[in-house]
Amino acid sequence: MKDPVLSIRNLKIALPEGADRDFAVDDVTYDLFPGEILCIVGESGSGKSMSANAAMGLLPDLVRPVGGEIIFDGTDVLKLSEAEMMDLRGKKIAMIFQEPMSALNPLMRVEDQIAEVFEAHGLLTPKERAARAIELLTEVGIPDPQKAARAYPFQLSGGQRQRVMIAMALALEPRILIADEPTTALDVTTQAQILELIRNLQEKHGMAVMFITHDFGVVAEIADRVAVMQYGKIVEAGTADEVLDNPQHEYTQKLIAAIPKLAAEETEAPVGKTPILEVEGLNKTYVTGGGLFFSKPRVVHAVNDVNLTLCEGETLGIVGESGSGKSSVGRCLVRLMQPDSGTVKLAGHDMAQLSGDALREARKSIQMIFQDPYASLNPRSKVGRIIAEGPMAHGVSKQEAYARAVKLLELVDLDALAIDRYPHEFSGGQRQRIGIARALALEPRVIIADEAVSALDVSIQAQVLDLLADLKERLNLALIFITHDLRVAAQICDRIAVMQKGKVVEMGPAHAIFNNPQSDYTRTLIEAIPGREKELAAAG
Amino acid sequence: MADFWKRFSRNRGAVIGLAILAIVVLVAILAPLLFPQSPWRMVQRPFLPPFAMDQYPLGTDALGRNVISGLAYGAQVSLLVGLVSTVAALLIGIPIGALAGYFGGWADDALMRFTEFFQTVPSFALAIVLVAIFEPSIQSIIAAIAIVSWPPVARLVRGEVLSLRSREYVEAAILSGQTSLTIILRQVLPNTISPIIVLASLMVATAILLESSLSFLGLGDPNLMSWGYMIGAARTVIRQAWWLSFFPGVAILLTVLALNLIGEGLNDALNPRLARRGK
Amino acid sequence: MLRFILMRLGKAAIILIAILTLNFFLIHAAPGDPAAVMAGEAGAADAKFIAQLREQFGLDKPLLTQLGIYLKGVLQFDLGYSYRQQMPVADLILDRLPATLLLTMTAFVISLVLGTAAGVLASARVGKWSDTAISTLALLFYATPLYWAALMAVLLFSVYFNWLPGFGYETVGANYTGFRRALDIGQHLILPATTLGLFFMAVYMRMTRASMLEVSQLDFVKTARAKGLKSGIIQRRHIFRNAMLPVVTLAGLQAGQLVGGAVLTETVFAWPGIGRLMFEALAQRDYNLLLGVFFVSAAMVLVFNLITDILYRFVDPRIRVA
Amino acid sequence: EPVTGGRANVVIQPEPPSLMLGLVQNGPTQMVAGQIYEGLLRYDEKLQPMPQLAKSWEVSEDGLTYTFNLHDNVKWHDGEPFTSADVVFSADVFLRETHARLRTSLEHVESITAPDDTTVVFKLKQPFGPFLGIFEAGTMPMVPKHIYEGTEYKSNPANNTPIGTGPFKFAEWEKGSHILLTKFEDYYEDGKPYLDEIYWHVIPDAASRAVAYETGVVDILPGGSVENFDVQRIADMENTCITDKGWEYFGPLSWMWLNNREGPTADKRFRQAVMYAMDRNFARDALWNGLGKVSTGPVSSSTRFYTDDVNQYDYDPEKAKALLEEMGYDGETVRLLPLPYGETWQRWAEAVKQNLGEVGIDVEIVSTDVAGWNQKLAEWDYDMAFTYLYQYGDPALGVARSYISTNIAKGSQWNNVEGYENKEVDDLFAKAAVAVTAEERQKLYDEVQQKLVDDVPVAWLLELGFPTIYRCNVKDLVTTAIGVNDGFKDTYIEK
Ligand SMILES: Nc1ncnc2c1ncn2[C@@H]1O[C@H](COP(=O)(O)OP(=O)(O)OP(=O)(O)O)[C@@H](O)[C@H]1O
Ligand SMILES: Nc1ncnc2c1ncn2[C@@H]1O[C@H](COP(=O)(O)OP(=O)(O)OP(=O)(O)O)[C@@H](O)[C@H]1O
Ligand SMILES: [Mg+2]
Ligand SMILES: [Mg+2]
Repeated sequence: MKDPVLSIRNLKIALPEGADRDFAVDDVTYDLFPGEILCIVGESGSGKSMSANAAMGLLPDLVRPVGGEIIFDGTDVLKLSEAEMMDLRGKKIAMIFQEPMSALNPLMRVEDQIAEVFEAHGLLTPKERAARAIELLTEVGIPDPQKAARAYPFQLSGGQRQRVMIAMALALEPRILIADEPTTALDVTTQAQILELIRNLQEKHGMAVMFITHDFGVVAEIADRVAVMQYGKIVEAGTADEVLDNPQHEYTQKLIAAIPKLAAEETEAPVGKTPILEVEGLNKTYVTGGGLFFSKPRVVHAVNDVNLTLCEGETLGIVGESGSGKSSVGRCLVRLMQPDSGTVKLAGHDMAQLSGDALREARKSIQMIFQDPYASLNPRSKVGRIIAEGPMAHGVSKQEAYARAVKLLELVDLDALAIDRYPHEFSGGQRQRIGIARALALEPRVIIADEAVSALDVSIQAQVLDLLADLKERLNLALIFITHDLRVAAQICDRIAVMQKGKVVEMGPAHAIFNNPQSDYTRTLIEAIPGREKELAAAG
Repeated sequence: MADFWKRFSRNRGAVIGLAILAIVVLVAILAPLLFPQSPWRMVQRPFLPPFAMDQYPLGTDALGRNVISGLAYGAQVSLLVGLVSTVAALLIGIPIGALAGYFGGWADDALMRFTEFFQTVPSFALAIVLVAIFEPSIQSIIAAIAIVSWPPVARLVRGEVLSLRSREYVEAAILSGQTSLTIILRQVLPNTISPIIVLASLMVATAILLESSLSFLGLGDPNLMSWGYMIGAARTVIRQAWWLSFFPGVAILLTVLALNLIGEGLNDALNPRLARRGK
Repeated sequence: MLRFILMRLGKAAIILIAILTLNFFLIHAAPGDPAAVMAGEAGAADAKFIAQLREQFGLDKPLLTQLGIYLKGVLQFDLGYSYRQQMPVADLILDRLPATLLLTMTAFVISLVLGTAAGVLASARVGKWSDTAISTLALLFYATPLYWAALMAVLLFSVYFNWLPGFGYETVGANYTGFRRALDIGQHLILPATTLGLFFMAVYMRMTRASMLEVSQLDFVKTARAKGLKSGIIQRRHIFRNAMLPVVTLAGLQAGQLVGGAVLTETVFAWPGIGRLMFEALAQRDYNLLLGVFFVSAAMVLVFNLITDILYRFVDPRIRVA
Repeated sequence: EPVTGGRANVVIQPEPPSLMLGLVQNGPTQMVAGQIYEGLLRYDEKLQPMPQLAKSWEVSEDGLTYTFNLHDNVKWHDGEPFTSADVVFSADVFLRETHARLRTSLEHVESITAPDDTTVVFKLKQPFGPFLGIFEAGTMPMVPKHIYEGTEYKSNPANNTPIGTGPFKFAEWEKGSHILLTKFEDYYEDGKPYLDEIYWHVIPDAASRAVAYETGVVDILPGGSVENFDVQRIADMENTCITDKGWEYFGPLSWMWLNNREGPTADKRFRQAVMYAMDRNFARDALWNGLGKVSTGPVSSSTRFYTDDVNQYDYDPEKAKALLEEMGYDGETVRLLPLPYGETWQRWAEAVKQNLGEVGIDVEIVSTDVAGWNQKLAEWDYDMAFTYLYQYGDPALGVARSYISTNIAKGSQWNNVEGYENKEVDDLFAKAAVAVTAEERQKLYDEVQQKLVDDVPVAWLLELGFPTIYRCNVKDLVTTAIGVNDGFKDTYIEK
């Protein structure tokens, strides 16, 4: 084997006082070899970014390496002066980040931001820099690179911005590219494109890539070698095949087991024939900007003639890319938003026409579970109050409402003592359980879960999904499950509706959608699921 | 709470500010005990310089009134005006901001135009006109200060409410059947408290400055001894009796400084984002 | 762009009319009327004399009629006639406006330049003693009552050291012309502009500092560092420009407010500006003049807001292109 | 020996609203426009008439006919000759319409005629003792007939560039900054004026005015320009002279209106108690820098027919308390309006409040601005209110107006604002005004002064001293009873 380009030895990074643990990275050792893609995986907070940032000398204030070394080109990066570090950055080691939205300066044109890389290292004339910028943009596959070069970041889509970031990173042909979750914020389809781009560029330029992710699907897609991190330590490392197929460490095994399986089984749908929710001709158009005096408004047809039926005890998945209108549909159903037209019949009554007290009454039977376990609970209310508030608003006495809250907490596997605590005293998964308990408090017949598990780590995701499935069974609930993650949809849904640009392009039983997609769009979506090929290969 | 205090006390300036303010408050409360005679009473020959007589350590003014006693009673007025007008401004600004932010649409438009209107009128000039029109008295001064200082509150609250309004827990509250009023009062406003407290602490400081400026221009309550009044009255004799404007000026400076320091401390302690930065 | 400006001007006109109307009623609600004041100043008066004055000023008409007449005039760019000064209000104001603008704009520039510079400096040394020193100094200026600082400045620099003139706009009677005159005015300007400027400096300093710190936490700064850019360039090109956005907004609000808010400074420094004019007009219930000053200072606020918005469009492409 | 040339730098405060003396007669206008416009006469310190536009005059035996002989070489500033027609126009037409104070005096006049270009004859309906006292520029300024006749006086554009006959003509007015007057070369008195120009500096802040003098920007501070506290300090400066002369014609007398109609102030004993409770000597020493005099009654000591043979109200809190006790004062709050003319008056109100508080009278100061103060007085909405008024040299012109019952009318603060009604006083004032001989008048005025001082319709405070401060090399600044207002005609600056 060749010599490593980057070699991290016994790295120890201390966190400031009062952090959740003493060391962000604790005695970590790994090598990065030329021409390979090394994936660092692990759950949020495990220290993946820290070790990478340390190699760039970009640790946050007050976070300091306290031990070990990072050898690049025979020298310990940690011992370099700031000036030497600056020479290294961008030229020998480049880095791209997770958030394409905020990783570019909003006030500078794309070409200027790319040209800056050359400027930083005193290379080329300004004219040449501009020309190179366009070449680079062409290389990363941005449509109309001339125009993109003159654009400001906000004028580009997320995927395009990520391409700009990559172009910037490639500018000086660095020996190492560090990619810190570069696709996490992107759609599956875009993610697939970016992964492919990175793979191709890596091969073409022969760089070493350190790829940080928490998604094993992505690992399967792209990695040559894998290092698994937990609580600041490497718990397992090896080639991609070794780790994925034959995980040794308990933690790795757990993580891999928690990944929802793609293949939807052809279940005997437990569907009662009685429809509980019937949606017909639903439309919603957003008009933004404009206002009293201002310029031309932006019009988005977010929900375009959507028809759905949900039967008792059934789980209907709504999937689609970001911005396809999934949430808008969900919000129209519970009337958090007024649809422009269409009917939403809940047990025969049209929700779309109700208002005032009648609407409040009708909403009792249709409740929602939200995406963000942090934002969906009022930080200033105790858990008991959060759950009891709904029933109390409908005239249940305080005592009874609290008694019921205790029962609900038990139902979602939480301690009854939780009623006297504040949300911030719970972990993400526990908070999501509280959110579920709150939704159940009004004894609804339909629950809408909008990205209810997207914000959770895989292992916790699995727990919550199990809980939902269990509750659905026990309480005979009908569930609308909104997600952009097809793996999750495959696992929990009886039927799936695929949305694109506000329209439902395909709807049918889950297994049919996955095994025999009818529309092109569905097919692209499915093909873009990371790790699918490997999984199929393993299965097949 | 203990946590809050810990974070607050990490800011040395804030602690100093709190100490100064505590002294000012104490002096204000104890003024009648420390100086049983009215501060208007002419007790010695006019223009007695400071430190000349033990009884009148800061000297006497143009009518032979005890300066230090005036300072003590002035603290009462300044704090009273500062606090009451701030509370009044909050009482105007919070509902307007909350309604505008929560209901949006034309209500927001109308309320914000209204707010903008008050921001367009030069505020100090408006305060002068209001006090002159309603005749200088502690009530009119407080009212005028409140009227010119509520718009920032409304804007702040509106901004906060606007972002809180789309928070998922507010939507959850809507779904659970709570009325708009309950939601505003129980879910939204409690979460705007931190920035409001920070703003309020700075508003008290501004109000004290405003009151003193009005008094300085002769628009103070003529029956109350206030710091601004003392400086205004001393301005004409600044050449022969510098201490008459110097001491009340320092008093205002320290009080306002203290409130600002406290405001910064509160900001650090209440704003988790800054706090985490571990400044 | 033109469309935007026209829209804004239309909106401004509505706000101005509203302000005038409100002030009209406010002022008329005040006890006392200009006829009585003028009669008072004349040293003697009888009912007939006052009635004469009231008729002359149109004060005998119903209030709403008076408002109508006034607004109609304003729409034709006629701000009416000052009762007491016996001159068109517009002339009086235009006479005084340059002095006010000179004072407030100088103060504004001082405060903005010093404030942002200090803010940048402090943010670059956050947590160090120089940061504390700068912040404390700024806070001290902010906490000092403006008029008091002005008094102390006059006492120190004008009376005690006799370095600078302590009041007025120029050396009256010196009859300087050209450059000599500009120099003379400049000397008179130093004290008032600095006291006013230092007060506002604190505001910009704090805002710049906070904004710089906030922006420096943003992701694109990390990107810039990852490129290997020098920290000076990062500060200037990436952090500073983004950090200035909120400062620009604030500056726009402040600059306008300054014009109407310089009453104190103008009083202490005997600066012949519209702040003082307003104060005098108020005491004398010179309705038209007072309304005129309000009109002009509110218009200033709106103009500066508009300038800010236009400026903002140049600085922030998100708004410009959208 | 007078020297020709030079400039006078004078403070003017507040800035006059207009310089057209025929239309506006407030203090600052009189001071500046007094150099531009002239009356027929001036008055010396003893209030004896001196020639101005009239070089001589005769009064008929019966006191009904006044004949004035005018200078024959007088020109207006625009070069037109000044004639008796201008006098008739000014007095009979223009000022009757615009000058409220003069209008009252002119009611005694039956006719004004001009037999020839340099003679004017005033015929009275009945004798009017003070008649010769109404001819100074502020009371009866001569305005140019050729400019104003047949025009709308108040909107005549010439008002902005006033044309008079005075020693100085209008040159420039930079609003908010300064007014410049220049020497009128064609002035009818040979060699006068001596000065080339007068700069009037508008400096609205009293402290700044003091600094202006100290730094040499101005050389003359007319009475009231600087705060009283500053007077001594400035007067002690090198080459600085001070005089309290030049106010005899005005005889400014300060008092507190006491509302005679209702409340505690309606009780004579209460009013007397107020007089005893006030330490007016302290007020003079602490607030007026020792200038001025404690007043003994309604007439200023510089005004004609003054007497000090009246009851004296010396500072005596015990007497005040006794009087309050006697009337059974129940501690009802009385509202006190200070005069909104600056710090001294504000302080004074505070001192009075404190004085009265010490004998048990509860005073609340109600603060208003100029307009509010005017209104409150005119509407009688007060209990006690500071003021000061001019006397114009004669009780019939400046004293009677405040005490006679026919002068009780809302809407003006220049009449009997306190609401005092006393038939005897009315009669005495009426007789005294038309009595022909001075002895007769003196007797009547003695009596009325004694009566008023017993009744205390208002609480007299001080005869105000408004010292004029100037560099000692400015000579002959104050030569008449009107002081600086018409002084610059004689003024010269010693080299
Ligand atoms: N700026 C910071 N200051 C202090 N502690 C930090 C900071 N950033 C991260 N940490 C802490 O360091 C630890 C490791 O963080 P790191 O960012 O490396 O995790 P990660 O594995 O990249 O997680 P994620 O998947 O969420 O990005 C965590 O405990 C985190 O709370
Ligand atoms: N309140 C709003 N105002 C204006 N436009 C909106 C609003 N909410 C959503 N949109 C637009 O409507 C379209 C559909 O949005 P929606 O949130 O329903 O998508 P989604 O499928 O839920 O996407 P995601 O997966 O990102 O949550 C998008 O183009 C979005 O920009
Ligand atoms: Mg990370
Ligand atoms: Mg969504």
